[in-house]
Formats: sequence, C-alpha cells, structure tokens
Amino acid sequence: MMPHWLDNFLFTYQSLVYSLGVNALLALAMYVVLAVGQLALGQAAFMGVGAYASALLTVKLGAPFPIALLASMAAPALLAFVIGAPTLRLSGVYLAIATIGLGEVLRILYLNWDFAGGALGLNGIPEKAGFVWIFGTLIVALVAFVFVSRSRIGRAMEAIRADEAAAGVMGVNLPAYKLAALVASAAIAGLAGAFNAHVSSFIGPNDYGFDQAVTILSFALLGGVGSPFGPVLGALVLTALPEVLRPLHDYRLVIDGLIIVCVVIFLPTGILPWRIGRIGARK
Amino acid sequence: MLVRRQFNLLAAAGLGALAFAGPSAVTLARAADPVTIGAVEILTGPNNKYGIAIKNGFDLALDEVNKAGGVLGRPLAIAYEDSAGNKDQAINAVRKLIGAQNVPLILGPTLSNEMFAAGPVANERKVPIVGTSTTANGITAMGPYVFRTSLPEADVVPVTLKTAQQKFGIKKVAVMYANDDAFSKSGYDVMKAALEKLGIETLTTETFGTKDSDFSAQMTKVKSVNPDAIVVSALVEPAAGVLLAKKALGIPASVHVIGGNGLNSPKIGEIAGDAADGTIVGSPWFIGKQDPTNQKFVAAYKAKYGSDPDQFSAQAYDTLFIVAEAIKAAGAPDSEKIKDALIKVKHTGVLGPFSFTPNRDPADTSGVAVLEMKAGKFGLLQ
Amino acid sequence: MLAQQLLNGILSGAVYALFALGFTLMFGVLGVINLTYGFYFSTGAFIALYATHYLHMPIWAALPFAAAVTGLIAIVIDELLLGPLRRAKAPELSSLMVTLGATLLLYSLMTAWFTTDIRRFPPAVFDGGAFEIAGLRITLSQILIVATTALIVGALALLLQKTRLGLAVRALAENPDAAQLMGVNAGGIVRLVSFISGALGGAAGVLIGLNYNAIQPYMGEAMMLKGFAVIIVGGLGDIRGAVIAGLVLGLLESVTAGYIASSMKDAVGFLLLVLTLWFRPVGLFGRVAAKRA
Amino acid sequence: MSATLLSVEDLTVRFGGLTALSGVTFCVAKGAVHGLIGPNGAGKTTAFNLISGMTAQTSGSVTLEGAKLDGLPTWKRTARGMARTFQNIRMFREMTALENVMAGAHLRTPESFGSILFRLGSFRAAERSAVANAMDILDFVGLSEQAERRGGDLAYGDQRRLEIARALASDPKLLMLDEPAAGMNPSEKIGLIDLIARLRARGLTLLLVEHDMHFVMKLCDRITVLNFGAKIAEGAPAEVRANPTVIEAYLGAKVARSLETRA
Repeated sequence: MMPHWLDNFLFTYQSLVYSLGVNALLALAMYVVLAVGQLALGQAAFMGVGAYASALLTVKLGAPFPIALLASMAAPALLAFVIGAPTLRLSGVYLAIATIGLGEVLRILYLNWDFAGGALGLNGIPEKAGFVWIFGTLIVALVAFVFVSRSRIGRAMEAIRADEAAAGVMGVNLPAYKLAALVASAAIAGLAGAFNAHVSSFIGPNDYGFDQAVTILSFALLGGVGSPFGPVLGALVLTALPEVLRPLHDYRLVIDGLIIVCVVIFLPTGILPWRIGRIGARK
Repeated sequence: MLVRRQFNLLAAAGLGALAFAGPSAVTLARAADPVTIGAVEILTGPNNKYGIAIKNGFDLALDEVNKAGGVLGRPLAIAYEDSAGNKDQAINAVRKLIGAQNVPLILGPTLSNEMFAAGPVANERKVPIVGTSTTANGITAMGPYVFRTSLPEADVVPVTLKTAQQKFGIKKVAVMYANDDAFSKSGYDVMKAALEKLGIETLTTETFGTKDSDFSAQMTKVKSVNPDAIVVSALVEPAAGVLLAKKALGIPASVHVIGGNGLNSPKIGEIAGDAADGTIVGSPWFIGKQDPTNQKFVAAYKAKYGSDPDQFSAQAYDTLFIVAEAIKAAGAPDSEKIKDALIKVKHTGVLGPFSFTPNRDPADTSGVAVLEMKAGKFGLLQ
Repeated sequence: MLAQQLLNGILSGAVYALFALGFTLMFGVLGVINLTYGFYFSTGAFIALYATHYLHMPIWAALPFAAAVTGLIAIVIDELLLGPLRRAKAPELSSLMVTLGATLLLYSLMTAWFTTDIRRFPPAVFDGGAFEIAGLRITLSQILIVATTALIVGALALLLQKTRLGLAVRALAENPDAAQLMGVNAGGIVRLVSFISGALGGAAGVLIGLNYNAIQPYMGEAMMLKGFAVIIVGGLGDIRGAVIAGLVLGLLESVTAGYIASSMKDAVGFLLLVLTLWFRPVGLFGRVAAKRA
Repeated sequence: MSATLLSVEDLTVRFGGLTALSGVTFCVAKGAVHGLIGPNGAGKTTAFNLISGMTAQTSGSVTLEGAKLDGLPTWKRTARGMARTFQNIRMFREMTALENVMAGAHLRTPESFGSILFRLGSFRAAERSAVANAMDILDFVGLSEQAERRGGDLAYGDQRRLEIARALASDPKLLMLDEPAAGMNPSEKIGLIDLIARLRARGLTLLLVEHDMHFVMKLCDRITVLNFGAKIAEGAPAEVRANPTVIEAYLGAKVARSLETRA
C-alpha cells in the first residue's frame, strides 16, 4: 500500500507530469521540421487531428486504445502528406502562416461538425493513456531521434538546415526530406494529441489554434535545436513554469514572456546549445 | 502547534510532498485553525472578469460567515487557485487543492469547459465540486460529487421566451449565437428547443465568433427577414457588439433582443450604451430585487468593491452560505459527509429559495426574473 | 439587402486595410513579421481613451496624439527587441520568436494594469449618429474610418513614391546592404518606419475601438489572424495590395454571411490565404515580396 | 580528340528583363581541365548555377555523358556524377570537417531507414566505411589533422579545400570549382595548383571558374571566355591570351573599373 502522502503527491502532480510528457512529444514534433530548416507551425493542428481521430474512435465507436493511437498517427500523417506537396514550395514566414491557416481552417471545421460535438467538443473520453504510454513513447522517440541524428539521414537534415541549396548539390533529395519531416512531425503531434485527449477526458475545437502552435514553437526555440534533447528540455521548463510561477498571479505570463524574449536575445541557440554529433559508428 | 502551522504554510506554498496532513490530522487541529475549502476561478487572462466577480462574491460572504462565528467553531477560509480560463490549468488546480491542500470541497471552476475537464478529477477522488457559474447541459451528469448552484440555461431560457411571447405577441424570430464556445452553443441548443416548444418560428439562424467585433453582415441579414424579436446566445462582449450593430443598422427598438445568461450582466449596458435598451433576459437574480437580503448584499458589495455586483457575484455569494451550512450539518470537514449534507441544504439567499434536485442541480426556478434593460440598467420587465 | 451587404463589406474591408497597412509596411521594410503589431493597435486605443477621459481632448486631437505616442513606443520596442537581433544578423525565426515572447509580456502587463474589462469612449467624445441614404445606413464613425483609411493610403503613397525619404525607404526594402552602401541612414529609416507603422497601428486601434465601441487589451490579438490573411493576399510589404486585399476580404465575408452561411464567414479569409499561397505566393501584386521569399 | 563529358548548348537565362546568359555553347572533354573566365558580371557563376541545376534556364540544354539534364533538380544531377563548390564558401558551419565530407558522400552511404533505427550490422558497416572513406579524402586534400574541428572554425584556405573534399566525396565524374583560389595567399595557391593536378591525375574532369589569369593559364587545357553573358572566345590558353576581343574585354573592364574608383 502506498503511503498516504505519496498518493496525494502523485495525485496532485499527475496531470502536470502527463503534460510534461505530452509537451515533450510536441516539442519533438516541432524539432523534426526545424531540423530541416522548415518553419512549419502545423503541430497544433496535427495534434488536434490526432486528438479528434482517437477520441471519436474510443468515445463514439468504442474502438480499442491501440487502434485509436494508430489512427491518431495515421490521420494527421495523411493530412500532412496531402498538403505537403504544395506547402513545401513555400519558405520562411509564408510556410509559417500557411500552416497557421491550416489550424484555423480545421478549427472552423470542428465547430461546424456536429458528430464531433461542435463547439461543445467531446466529453467523457476514457482515461486510457497513462504514465507508461506517454513516457514510454517519449523515450522510444528520443532514442529514435538520436539514432537518426547519428546517421546519413541526420547529416543530410543538418545540411539542409545549414544551407538548403548546398545540401541539394550534395545529392540530398530536398522535397523528399522535407515531406518526410512534415509527415513524421504530424504523426508525433497526432500521437501527443491522442495522449492528451485520453488523460484530460475532454477536448474542444479551440484547443489547437494559434496559441497552441506558438506554445509548441517556443518549447523548441527555448531549448535549442542542436539536439533533440533541447526541445524536450524547453518543453519541460515551459510546462513547469506556470505551476512554479503560480504565486505571481497576474504577473506570471509577464515573466513567461520575459523569459522567451531574454533567451532569444541572449541565448540564441537555446538553453541547451549542445549539438549532437552526426556519426553513428567509427571503428 | 507551531510546527503544525509551519506545515500548513509549506503545504499552502505548494510543496505537495510535505502535505501529509490527512483528514485524521485535521481533527486534531486547534479551534483557531480555519476550515479551508478550495476555489478554482479565472483570476488572470482574457476572461478574468468572471472569475473576479465570483471571487468578490465569495469573499463578501466569507466575511459574513466568519463574523457570525464561522463553521464548526472554526473560521472558514478559501484557498484560491487560478485556472486562467485554461482547462489544463483548471485540472492542475483541482488536483493541487485536493492532493496538496486536502480541501474537503471545491468551488468552481468558472467556465463549463473547465468543469468538463476538472469535474471528473474531483469526482474520481470523491471530493464535492460545486460550480456557481456553469450553465451548460450535462455538467452534473459527470458524477455524484459534481454539483452546481447556477440554474442551467435549460431552466431559465424557456421562462424568458415564454414571458416575452406573452408580453409582446412574438411569432417569428431571428436567432444569433456564437458558434465557437461551449457556453453560447449550449445556450443556443436550449433556445432552439424552447422556441420549437412555444411554436415560435425561426426565420434565420446566424452565427459569429466570440472574438468578433463586426456583426454588420449578420445583422443586415437579420434585418432583411423582419423578425418580431432577435434571440441571442453569446458572452457579454460579442453580445454588446450585436446590440451596437442592431442600432447602427437602424433596427427599431421595438424589435427586442432576447438573450441568454451571457447577456445578463450590467456590462452589456456599460459597453453598448443606449443600444442595449430593450434587451430582455431571464435571470436567477437581479440587482433591483426588493427583498432586504438582496438590498443588504448589494449595499455591502458596493461598499467593499465600489461597483455593482452581477449575477456571478450573487450566485457565488449564495453558494458560499449553502456550502457553509452543509459543512455545519456535516459536523466535520469531511468530503463524504459534506456531500451527503449538501444535497439536503435548504437556503434562502439573494437568489430566493434554494435547494438541490436529486441530480444536484438547483431545484427551484421560482426565483427566475425576466428583466428588461432601460437606460443602462436591468429592471423587472413591466 | 445586397447593397447594404456590399457597403458592410467595404466598411469592414476598410477596417482590415487600415489594420494591415502598418503591419505590411513593417514587414516590407524591416523584413520581420512583427507580432507586437497587435499590441500597438490596443495601445493606441487605450491612449486615446485616456486622452479623452482624463485630458478631455476632443477625438480629432486624441487620434493623432495616440498615433504619435504609439509610434514612439514602437520605436522603443523595436530598438529593444529587434535591434540586437539585426546587429547580430539573426535568422528570421529569432525575430518571430522574440516578438512572440514580447507579445505575451506586453499583453499580460496591459491586462494586469487595465484588467480585461471592456471600455468605451465617453459618449460625449463622438456622436454615433447614423445616416440613411437611399435605404443604406452608414454611421459617422464608419465614414471616419473610410475617410481616414483613404487619407492615410494617399499620404503613404505620396511619402513612398514622391519624396527622397520614400526613395530611401524603398531602397532599404529592396536591398538593405546596397542601400547602406549608397549612404542611406539605415538606423534612421528603421526608426522612421517603426514610428510610422506603430502610429498606423495605433490610429487603427482608435478608429476601430470607436466604431465597435469596445476597447480592451486583447482587441489587437483578435485582429492578427485576419491581418495575416490580408498582408499575405496583398503581398508582404505591399501597401496597395494590403488595401485591395482588405477590401476584397471584407466584401467576400459580407457576401458569404449574407448569402451562404455566417458560420462560413471566418473560413473565407483562410481560404483566400490558402489559394494565394498555392497559386501566387508573392501576393496579388507582390514584387518586393518576391525577392524576399 | 577524346570523348565529350559535358556539353552546354545555347544556354540562355533571363531574370525579368535582364539577360544574364545568352546562347552560350561549349563542351568539356573527358579528363580535361576546362576554364571558364571573363570579367566581373560576365555570367560565369550563372553558368555554373544553370549547369548544376540551382537555377532553371530559359532555353538551351545541358548534357552529361550524352544524357540531357534539363529540368532535373540539383540532387539528381549530383547522382549523375556532377559536383561543385561555391564562390562564397557554403560550408555546413556547425558540422565538423569530417561530418561535412560525410554529408557530401550522402549518395554513396548505403544506410536504410530501418538499419539506422535498429542499428543493424549493415548500418554499422556502412558508417565505418563512410568514416574511412571521408578520412581518406581529407587526407588527400591535406586536412586529416583538422577532421574533428568545426567547419566554420577552419582557416579560409582550409575551408576552400574542405569544400573541394566535400564535393569529391560524392565521387563525381565532373568537378566544378567556382573561384577556388579566391582569397588565398600565394603559398595556399601553390598548394591548390598541386591539388588540382593530383585530382586530374585521378582521372577527374574539371570545370573551373577563376579570376587569377596566371592560375588559369597554367592549369587549363582549354578555356571558354564569357563577356556580358555571351561567349566571346574559346581555345587553348595561348590562343585565348592572344585573342584581341578577349584583351579588349578585359582591358575595357579594367578601364571602366579604374574610372569607377576615381569617381
């Protein structure tokens, strides 16, 4: 039997701990696209697609959780694949704005979709995801990211980020890499969305808009994109911060904003500027 | 005892690991240690006006409860947590209040959305959670520990529409609602059902966004169908915008706007000015109610905060008395006992007579008043 | 109804255009999507509110006063936030991010001070009277918005096309390095453009606050998404494009709400945005943008 | 005469109203060192960009080993056996010198996604051989000591050599060098001349753009001269040096330049 205080402690911080894991996954989703130099801000939208796809399956159709998880990855990945081709011609702020537009279009879609609850969202989502699911996935994802970084693919990705045209001349198939990054990002964000839906029991159409998109971006930028650990650290810090700053009340968001500003100006490579090596095996 | 107090302070500072003062420890506490209940409201961010009105109502009632001797011979205290209008933060706040501060009961959260997220958490932990401003359908269906003292829209809106129908002979209306938030949408669902039941024809249904400021296109459409009245479900800001657009497009004052709970706020007159005149709402409470309890409340509120209370403050004010009575009846600050006592409470407050239905919703709709705005103030519809 | 809907469309289009002018100018010259722009919008409205409330200024004095003060605030914010990044030649991602953090900071500060209560101008400040011409209704504040937008567009066009200063601004927008080599005082121009954009944002806030009679800290944020759509459709940095795109968006929204479904009204902007990015990412008339993309 | 590796036919590109290159035609023979020269703004780098696929031509065509490359993106041209360096160095600055070269060997590193994810033996083998191969190349250009240093931290001349190493890593048939000697001091230039000679000895075909006349005349078998986007001469170094049009183009340019500086 668990001691009473430990039980209370876990109960108190359970959703915070879950949010840490979910947000770390979202930060990785952001990292994938930033790692190929693409400022695609569709992660919130993909998260929403994953959350809705999985929640509709478990709530309305009573599907088993693993099936819902697969759908939460497949649906946004498919969406990313379809919109990827025309979108990836865009660069910089155009891509950023186009992907923000995607989030808004989906929001309007959910609002007008009665089967998905419209503005009321979906209630009573079973609490299927837990500590093991969320952090197990996070660890698997991190290991995969480290493995991919330390390989031919990791070198090509960093080359694209450093100098896209030069990477092309090295023989890197730019559209294929960018599309793959976007699809992977969508799948991870969708999975995070499914986890989030299945620990907080309620999702609504307004949870995946512009605000959420920039929050996810700030995870990655705060942490730095030299290695996959940077965004994860950024997510942990920014998720814990509102709880830590709770006593400041009105000035909490002020501090939040101030931290972002100071990091960008004074620590342009993030709070974890360490760059991961790109070679997988030597002797 | 000094040691105990320090522990309480540490626990209040959010160091959950040290908060091992379980219910058994509480009974050992000295008489002067307060009974602390929790409250989760929107205290920061864009929607904090609702949370602050509610907090004001709680605090005012708290003063009076404590002046009258508190509960169980101890003072009553409220530990506030901010949700910032964010459902994840609402969940965290509820968890923290229960897990780290061991509160036996939670007031709030402010929005129906937040309640849908946080209600199941309290219910799972068997801690009663009492919404004072959550009017959407299905709130109390979440579980036996979820209560609300606010009349759901489903109780208020039919009364409003029926009164207006009889009074003005309304036959056909235009409906406008914000389709992007749960509060307004569920209000609309109620209106739609009530209109059908009363045999009132809906000429057109127009939607807008809660953050919109331009309603001219929708209002032009409404004007073109010549309704007898316009039925609106929205929060106060967009509702004020709708009223201003109605005036700007020259729709006569004889075409009344009939609103849901969101329009029931003095803010609507402050923002929309004379464009708000003629707005009809149903309310569990209104500022001009003549009974002495209410007049005392309004005067005390003005004295303390320097502004008029709204229904959110009034509901919060009554709710705190209801909860205090339940704690007294329970005989101990124990969640299970309070839950059992709460359902039996009968209280007459500024909203009129109050009791819970077996489903933990307010039972009595006799307090519903239909109000009309005149010169920036709501008064009983004459 | 059609005529009234078209008029509605032109009016809300003018509002969009007015908002987008400073936004697009800021991008065109400074090369940065400055998310703090929405804050200038709110700031302008609040300054005018206080000027009319406490200094008892008439609205025709409060409007330029608020615009000028907002412009000065914009210079300070630009220098503090983007100055260090420009000097370090940081990537555009950093600029986006720093203005994002600043937006969070500034809005929260504003809410902490002013709360989120909606305020309105004192009724004495402006007569909200309406005119009815041939069955069409238009209010005084709407006339003011359209007139001011037209005036500002005209003045900006003159400034950019006909003056030496305008030439320097355009040179800097086309090619910052070359412009500096040719003796353009880049620092000065940056401050000037910050001032003008901030002042435009502030003026837009005053007029739109006056029209909808609702002023609160987050009013600027609500305009940002539409603002994005307008400046992209018009072409980033394109003044004329912003005006036309604003009007097109306003008209399409009105017609959609009037004849299709009001629930689709908000989708129009994004549909337009998507189509533009798909078929013509440089915007309707974009040329400067084409070089930057 | 030996077989043709690269042939450029009637290559033209217009940007807006400006014709940057008009109707340029030349052939590069297998195993040759071919120079592309001309005054500033003659269109040399533009020609490079068109050949490597970084810019799309308005008309004309580029053929490598008899196969048309038109419309192919850069990475497909690289797969066909083409590699290049850049006039203003485009190093992957954060990567080490070794990683830079390995990135250049992208197409020659047989690692499947699955083998990377599961760290299969085939992945390890491929990675080890990629490291060995890259070290060989670094050794060949004389940078093996610098293998673990950040690309951006290398001395200027070393960065130029690293770019060449990176291009070599794709094992090209045609290596295109855009002003390889620019910014180098005399001793670095001597080293570069030696390097190019050794590259040629390995059987590589080289196409190079260069400003330094002495350098070009010394190294090249054949030279194509551009001016104002058009070809004005072609031939062996001695022929080109004696060509009056070429002299005039250079002299004219010089006179113009001296006038500019005086004004």
